[in-house]
Amino acid sequence: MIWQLDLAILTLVVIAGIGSLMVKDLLGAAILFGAYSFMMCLLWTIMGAVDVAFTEASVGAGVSTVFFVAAVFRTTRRTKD
Amino acid sequence: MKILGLIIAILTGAFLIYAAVDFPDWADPTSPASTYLSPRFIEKTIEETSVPNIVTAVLADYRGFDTMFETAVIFSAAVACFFILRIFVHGEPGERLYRHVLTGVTIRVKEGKIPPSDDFERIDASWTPHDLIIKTICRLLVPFIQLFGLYVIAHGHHSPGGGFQGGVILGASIILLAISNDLRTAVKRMGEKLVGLLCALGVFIYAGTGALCLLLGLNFLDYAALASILHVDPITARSHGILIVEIGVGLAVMTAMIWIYNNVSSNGEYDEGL
Amino acid sequence: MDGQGEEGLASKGSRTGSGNGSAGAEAQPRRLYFYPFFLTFIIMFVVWVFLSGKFDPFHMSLGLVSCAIVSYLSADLLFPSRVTKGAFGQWLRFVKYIPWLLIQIVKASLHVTYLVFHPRMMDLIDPRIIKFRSKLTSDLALVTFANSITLTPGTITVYVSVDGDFKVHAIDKASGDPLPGEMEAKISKTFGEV
Amino acid sequence: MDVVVVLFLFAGLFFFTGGAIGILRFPDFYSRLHPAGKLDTLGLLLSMIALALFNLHHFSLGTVLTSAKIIIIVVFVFLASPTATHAIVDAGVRAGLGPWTKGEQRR
Amino acid sequence: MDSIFLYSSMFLALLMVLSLYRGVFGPTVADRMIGVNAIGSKTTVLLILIGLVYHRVDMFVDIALAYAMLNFIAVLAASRYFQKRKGLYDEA
Repeated sequence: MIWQLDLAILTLVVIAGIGSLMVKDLLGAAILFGAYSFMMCLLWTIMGAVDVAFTEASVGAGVSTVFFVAAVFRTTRRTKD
Repeated sequence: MKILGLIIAILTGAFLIYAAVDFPDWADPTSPASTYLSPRFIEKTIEETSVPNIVTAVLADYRGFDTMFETAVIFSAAVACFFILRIFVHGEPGERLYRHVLTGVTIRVKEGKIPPSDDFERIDASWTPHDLIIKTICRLLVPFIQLFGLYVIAHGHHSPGGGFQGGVILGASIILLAISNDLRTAVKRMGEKLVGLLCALGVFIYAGTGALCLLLGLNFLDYAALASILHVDPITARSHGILIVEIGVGLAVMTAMIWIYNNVSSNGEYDEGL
Repeated sequence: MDGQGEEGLASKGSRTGSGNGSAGAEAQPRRLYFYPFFLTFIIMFVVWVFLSGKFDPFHMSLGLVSCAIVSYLSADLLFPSRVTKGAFGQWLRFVKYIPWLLIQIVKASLHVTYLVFHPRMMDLIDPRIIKFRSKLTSDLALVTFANSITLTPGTITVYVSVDGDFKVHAIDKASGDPLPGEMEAKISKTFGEV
Repeated sequence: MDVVVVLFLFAGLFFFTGGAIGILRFPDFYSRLHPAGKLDTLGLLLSMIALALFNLHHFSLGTVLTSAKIIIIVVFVFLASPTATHAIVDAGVRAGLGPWTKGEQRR
Repeated sequence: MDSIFLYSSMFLALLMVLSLYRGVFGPTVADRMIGVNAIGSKTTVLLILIGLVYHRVDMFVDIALAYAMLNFIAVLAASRYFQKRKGLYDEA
């Protein structure tokens, strides 16, 4: 494990996570959540968990964003809070 | 109320961080997991299953039950999506829009009737002209993505990957087709019934392999029993058994992804999608 | 940037019927032709060899099965028309086209990088929309042209119609001016269009 | 050999930097896409070439194939990245975002 | 050589912070898409860099390839939204 890189990516994870929570627009939140899962994938990679990173890359980056966008497409873009 | 939630979240987070201090360090050789469990797998996996990637062996062989029920969970998620969202309404027929390909004239046709000539193509209500670049590039890329997905499934023994990842990539290729053209194109290629059957078949392959082992006289999911069918020694049989199981997982995950996407994006009507 | 033609006609129509689930009712069965299947199989197998890197019979047979599955599923995506003649020469000429494109990309990238780091960047850039009509006819040539424009920094293809109407967003006068020009000539030579 | 690798890698990083700074500095959506979509692609090409070259140090069939895979990634990105850029522009146009012209406020 | 790779990857991570600024604070959704797309292409390089630092590139190449493919799909889906639904400023 490379602690410098680990620290940098952890910071990015936190920023992306808080950002995707704070954004009012649900489509923007879905897109930012994609960025969050990129960072998680990098984090797993740095820890050496290659299989988990692969799962995160395929599920988190690609398909889950598409599902979120499809769900936003069929419901609404506004959140209540 | 928001402030209360924030306080609770901060308290829980602080508690978790406090608890995490007691965790063993990353890759600490004296931690409980590394003292006897990991060395056992690291030393014995190759000679017991002849699979170089230990994670795959643990996932599909040593903890086969776990993975089987994970697959079942994904299957039931897709089925739940289907039961909640899918609509079969036989009310009064609605209208469908058809567009003349050459002139761009759009007409409305009652549902169940056929447009006047073959030059008409079915379009969505919120239709926009096809994007030439996206359509062409996706057409060229989809086969390569599918090949890569199959490669990931087939090489789960030697490199990272396996049924889950390969299945997701395969499903994503069909979803890409639905995004770049429209939903009906993808559904034409992979019909609804086919998707549902393949999804169930994937779980059936997994559980059926386990049951076959049981019938052949060993424990459930002990692939060494397959040696007599495949005409190989028990160690290679375990390796092949893992591959068979991975194919089942791949099928189930791929079709579950397509199924969920179709239902969510078309609101259960299988008519117009994202 | 006005709307794109006939999209107003269909925009606010009522949502078509609540569906009886017969989405694929008018679907014709897909025919599988030999030459597209065969060519796809060959291409896929070459890619598989590069991906796999294992040459024992077991993995090779897995590769054959996978390539057959992919060719069965999507041979008609890679080769939509049955005619596959002249594809090989096109590929050769396309490979010749790539180095020229790379040089253009590097040149234009340096220009954009200069713009990015320039302290008075706001005065230098002058975004504009350029419209022109291309002589190219085939879909693949149009898409190659559009993607080459997009890959060259300083210009982005905003819209391409099937007939070859281009709308290009250029970041300043210098990067927008040479269009369509030499690039179009090269591509029309590559795809054998006069 | 190492000099070439480092040279390519730094050239790639230079273009990446240009892309990242450009995204921040440019005034509107359309002009931001110019550095984002393209400088990144060029940076990816250069740094991937560097990494593929470095990977060839221990010359064997395995490393050659790995380098070939890295080149496959580059080819894929060169097909996909302009398409993604075009899709984003298309999204902006459909959403009704007007282009920035000289003399306006930056947004 | 390893230290060069390590510092390059640190530098890339720094650049990702800059792109993430556009993602989090971008005035419109389209700007967020630009930011996230830029992060995606940097991640692909970063994965291979990490692989080189760990001396196991053959493992990490597959992830990078899958990554390049799926990032593309996500961007396409998000932009496809605007072809069907108009309006950028839904964020009230």
